[in-house]
Amino acid sequence: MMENTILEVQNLNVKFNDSFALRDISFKVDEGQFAVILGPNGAGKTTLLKAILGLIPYEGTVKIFQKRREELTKEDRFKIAYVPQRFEGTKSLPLTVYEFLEISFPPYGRNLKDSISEFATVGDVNRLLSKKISSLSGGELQRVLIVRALLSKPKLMLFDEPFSGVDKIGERAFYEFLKYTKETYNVTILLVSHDVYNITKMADVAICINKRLVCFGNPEDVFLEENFAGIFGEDVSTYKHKICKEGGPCEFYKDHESNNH
Amino acid sequence: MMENTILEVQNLNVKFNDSFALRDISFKVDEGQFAVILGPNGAGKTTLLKAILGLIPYEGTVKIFQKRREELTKEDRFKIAYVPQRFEGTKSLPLTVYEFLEISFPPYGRNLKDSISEFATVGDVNRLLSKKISSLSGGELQRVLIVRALLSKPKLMLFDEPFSGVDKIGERAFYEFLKYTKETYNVTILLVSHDVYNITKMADVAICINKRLVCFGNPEDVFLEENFAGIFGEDVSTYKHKICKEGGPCEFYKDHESNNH
Amino acid sequence: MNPIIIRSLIAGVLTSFLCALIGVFVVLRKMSFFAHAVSHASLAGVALAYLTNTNPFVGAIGVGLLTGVGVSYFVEKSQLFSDTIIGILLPFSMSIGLILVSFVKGYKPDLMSYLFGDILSTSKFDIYLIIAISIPVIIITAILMKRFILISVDIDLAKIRGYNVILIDYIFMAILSLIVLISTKIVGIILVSALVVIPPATALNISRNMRETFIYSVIFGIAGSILGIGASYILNLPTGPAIIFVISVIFLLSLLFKKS
Amino acid sequence: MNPIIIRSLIAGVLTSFLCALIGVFVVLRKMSFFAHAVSHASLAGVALAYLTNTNPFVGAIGVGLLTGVGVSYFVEKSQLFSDTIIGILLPFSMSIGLILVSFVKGYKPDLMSYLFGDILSTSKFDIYLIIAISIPVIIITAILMKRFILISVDIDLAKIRGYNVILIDYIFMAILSLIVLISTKIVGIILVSALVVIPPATALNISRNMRETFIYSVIFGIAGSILGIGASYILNLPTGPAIIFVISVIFLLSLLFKKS
Amino acid sequence: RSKTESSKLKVAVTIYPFYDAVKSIGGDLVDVFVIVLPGSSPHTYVLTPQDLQNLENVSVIFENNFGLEEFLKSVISSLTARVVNVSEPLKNVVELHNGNPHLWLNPEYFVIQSEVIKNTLVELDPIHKDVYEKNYENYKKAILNKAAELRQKLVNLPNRNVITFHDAFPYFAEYFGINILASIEPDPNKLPTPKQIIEIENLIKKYNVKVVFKEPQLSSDIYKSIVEDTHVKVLSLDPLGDGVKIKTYTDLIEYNVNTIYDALK
Ligand SMILES: Nc1ncnc2c1ncn2[C@@H]1O[C@H](COP(=O)(O)OP(=O)(O)OP(=O)(O)O)[C@@H](O)[C@H]1O
Ligand SMILES: Nc1ncnc2c1ncn2[C@@H]1O[C@H](COP(=O)(O)OP(=O)(O)OP(=O)(O)O)[C@@H](O)[C@H]1O
Ligand SMILES: [Mg+2]
Ligand SMILES: [Mg+2]
Ligand SMILES: [Zn+2]
Repeated sequence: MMENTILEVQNLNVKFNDSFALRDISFKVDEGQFAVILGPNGAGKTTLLKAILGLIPYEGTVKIFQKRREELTKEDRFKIAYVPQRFEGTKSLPLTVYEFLEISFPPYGRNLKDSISEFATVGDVNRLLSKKISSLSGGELQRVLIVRALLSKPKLMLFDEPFSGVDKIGERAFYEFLKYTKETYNVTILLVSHDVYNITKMADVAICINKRLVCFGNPEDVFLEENFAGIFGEDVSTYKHKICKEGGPCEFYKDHESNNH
Repeated sequence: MMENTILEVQNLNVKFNDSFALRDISFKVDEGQFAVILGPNGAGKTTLLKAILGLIPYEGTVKIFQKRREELTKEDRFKIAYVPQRFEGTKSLPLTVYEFLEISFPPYGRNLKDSISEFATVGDVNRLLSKKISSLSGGELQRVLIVRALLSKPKLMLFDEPFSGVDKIGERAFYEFLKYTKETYNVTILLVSHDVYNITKMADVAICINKRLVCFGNPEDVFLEENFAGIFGEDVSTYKHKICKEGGPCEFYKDHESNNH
Repeated sequence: MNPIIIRSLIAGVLTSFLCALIGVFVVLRKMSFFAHAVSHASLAGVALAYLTNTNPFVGAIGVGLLTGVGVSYFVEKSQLFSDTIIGILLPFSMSIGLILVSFVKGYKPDLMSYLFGDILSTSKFDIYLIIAISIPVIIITAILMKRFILISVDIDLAKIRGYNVILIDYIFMAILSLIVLISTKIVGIILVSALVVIPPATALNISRNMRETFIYSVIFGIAGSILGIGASYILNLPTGPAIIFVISVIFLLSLLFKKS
Repeated sequence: MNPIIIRSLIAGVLTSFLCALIGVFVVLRKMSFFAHAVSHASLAGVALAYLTNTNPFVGAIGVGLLTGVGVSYFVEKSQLFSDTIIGILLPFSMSIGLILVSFVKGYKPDLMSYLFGDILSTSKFDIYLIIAISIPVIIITAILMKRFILISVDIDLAKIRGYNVILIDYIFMAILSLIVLISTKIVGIILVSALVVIPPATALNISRNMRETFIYSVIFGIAGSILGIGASYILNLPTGPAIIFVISVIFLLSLLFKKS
Repeated sequence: RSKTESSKLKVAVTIYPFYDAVKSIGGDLVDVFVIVLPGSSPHTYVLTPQDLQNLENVSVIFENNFGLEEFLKSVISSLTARVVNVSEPLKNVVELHNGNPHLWLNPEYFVIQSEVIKNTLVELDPIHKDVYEKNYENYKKAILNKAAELRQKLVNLPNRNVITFHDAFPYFAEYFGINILASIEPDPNKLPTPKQIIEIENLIKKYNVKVVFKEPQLSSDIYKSIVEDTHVKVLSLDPLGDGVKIKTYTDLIEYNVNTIYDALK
């Protein structure tokens, strides 16, 4: 297999109100790689995906399929899939799941109906097709969003904690499907996850973010105990001790509740 | 410790548009128990919590603190905490995290400022206090919601997948805090989770839902392999095979992508 | 039948068709007062036309279109809700209109009368005008429908797909403004603002999906207009208010059959 | 200074204070056209008063309050957006007003003229009226403020806490309606609808938290009124439009200092 | 009976004063129908389906024109009836007054408008020319006599300064020698500026104005502050007649003159 860079990020900076959310991020992901993006809450993982997709302003360069954003053709763009961490689109429309998939479907390519009903098998979404998106449960909506992302048969998938809320069986089914498509079609995957241990088995690359790029490389190396603190910030190791150990809220809870007992 | 029923659900039915989302659910949770609610996506877990809280119409009886809803005093109600699966409240208000906690704070009791700054230590929320809730990351918002639930020092906590989006370190910190408060103050916890394996260690009771009550009892029994299929519906065992094994979307993906290669 | 009644029926059916169709977007995008804002803003154009001695309708269309597109611009710029922006642009442009009028010497034009077209006074020219606008509107809407919906549902995906979200939005606002301004000229602002909101809201109460929402909205709009004109004819009531009354009653009835 | 100018200043400061204060809720709850709807609806009350020979202002207040609370009722009932409900109630009640007027024998009131109070026409009685309403409004708002905000932010929590969410909402709508109706009588609908939306929107552009939003909103409202009255005096412009123009310019400036 | 009914000339007028003119000139020969019934304002009138049916059957519609009857504008083209602008001979006068359409309130102008009506009736029904001519002469005489008498009544008043709300009365004032110091125009489009209001208050003080006139259809509390500061009275003038107490044109001018007289005497 040729080494083919699918995504290249160079010197990426993102600011919110004059403070940096991402600083000087550079990395590459090659075709067919499964990259997992790791980092504590507020590290900038979602921000990174949004910048890559051009949804927020940024400084630096992002190249997808070795092209600048302006150079991407329509076909290229349909080959990029995104599952947001939180679906911000309005759920108040009277759309059914079927219609929701329909409007997201590429205007060309194969038959819409077949595609939907067949892709919807992944994640057991078929039974939801005539439900309104506003009435879906949390996990059901998440499944629909994943299926929607798969529908356009993407070459690059950007998934932001896609399985949060999805039950274990659904999660496993999706993982297997992703693994299968990756291996068979050289699909490139960037997936944000907090599931640091399980994900390692699948990922080819780990990208650790904490405002800056704190690791990039083989996932097994990254998860060596001694690297962990560095990745997740200075206060990780001390953090656990703060809770209920030395003063802090637990002590407090005790003092002030005691009169109730 | 006296066995004291904190929550009693009897013959609970919930309908959406003439079809049952929950059917004939009955169970009891005693003071100081940690009950985990399990079930596949769309099983009705969120619906169950909402019905218990009186947020949606239902048939049947719900007793909290051995009282009917009408009999609950204001103090009783402040002792019930809820972390929703998805925060549906508007995030478009210019509220800071501090203000958000402030308006949710019980109107009586101890000093607001102290409470907030001390509880905010759990989950490392202190550094977020002056941020607007609209600008929080997914995990940050979730942490704030958990801290908000803790603020009123509840006796009954209803948590709907509270740690989704929270990083592992945060999750562990919250778990430890919950365990601590439960053991020390007999707090009763109902927690919805898909994290079936880890949760077992902590839970006293497992409540499995799939429209009906499919299990209720010792978590370890529930997780015996042979019980699993029953809990998560008929099609669970066959489900995995559907994906990428016998026809289905994977086959399909292959056929129609092949011309691209 | 009286030719005027026939023309009113035609005007009623056509405007209620257009308004009910685009009204679905208006309601779903929470811009229920878009029609008010655009038509009131157009008064500034009328005033300007008086001052510069041009055709008032041209002035109205110009400033009205500008305001419609301005809603989109300022929503993007300020990140405030669209109803807030509409709520700002209405008094702002009205105030400019009123200040301009205060510079007109002599007997001052009654600006408001531009807003109170009456469906019974539909002329043949009006019918041609509304047909002429219907055709391109329907064509453009048919072409861009999927994108309009996608932008309303998931603007991020639309951006990822490389759609020119801002341009599409401007086109959408321009179409909307044009329909509102011409309908206002023909049937008056109060009826237009009702036709844009009430049939879609009724449809939302009972529809099970998006397609039904559009279909029901158009049906309720057209049926309400015909029934309203009939009622006003038989009971000798002012026609615009009679139509509004009928479609409001249909709305109330729909609440009884509400689906979630 | 001329007593008219002094009274206008007092009326301007008081109404813009009240409007800017409650306007923060109006904007955040996406009800920017609440003032329009309630005041236009009140015209049906004026018409009714004519038919039954009662005081038009009483009729206006009655129907206006009913409409305001009706917004809350129908939003709850239909689960539609509040702006949609407002967009339905406005033409509906207007149409009823117009149909009622068509039954009035003898002089038919020009309903619209009831909406065009002018700040320059503020009488001493108006000032007493607005002060009389300010006091209970401020007290009730102060008491219920936290609950109003909680209901806007997280209605579920409010329900869990056992607050009578529906009653609190009715109280809120009633207060809002009362402020709108009385302000409309004194300074006219166009100015009221501007004062309710523009200063809060300006504040939202630059405030870092909720507290600042309220404070800035009130400051911009009051400052705008004073500057607008001054400008209208010096440049010989109509006063209401001048105020609207000034607060709109402040809004535009605030966009330059926008915080996210 | 039905025969005579159908042979009658069917005529519509837009406003009530013209109804009186047609009635008086045409007598039993003419069936007349008024579109804007007394009590309503032509400025804001909207047609009802009933109006349309009535208009179907008439052969001529008399209108004042000059922007008074916006509601007619777009139906005109589709009516079979002829539309006659009774103010045609007064075009120049209107121009001098910047387009103010309220011509009929000056009895001399009203007589000219009546003459147009008479001429049209004669044209449509030449057989009864003599009747129309005679009726017109009588009508004209009665109006001008009454008007002259009423003018005399006002002439002797020491203070003939008034202020009006709506701009309906300049022609009226012109004839009756009333001095309209200012018109406040409480109309959504014609908002006053602080200077104008202060000026009005100054005028009221300077000329010792006792009364401000409004129209019955318009909300009166719009200029209550002026009233409060200067203690002027607010009275209604009626530009159209109410169909009950004020039926004929002479009633109309008599009512308005008496109202002014009572206020100023
Ligand atoms: N407002 C509604 N109208 C119609 N159906 C609804 C509504 N809310 C929920 N449902 C349906 O009821 C079922 C139960 O939903 P619920 O949210 O309780 O599931 P859940 O067990 O919490 O699932 P998840 O694990 O995905 O959160 C789902 O099938 C859902 O589609
Ligand atoms: N619009 C915004 N304005 C200001 N700050 C923002 C905005 N959006 C995000 N932030 C801040 O930027 C930081 C990174 O946010 P981001 O959502 O990328 O985090 P994340 O790594 O995805 O976290 P999580 O694991 O919680 O999803 C956070 O501290 C967040 O508070
Ligand atoms: Mg994130
Ligand atoms: Mg759930
Ligand atoms: Zn007039």
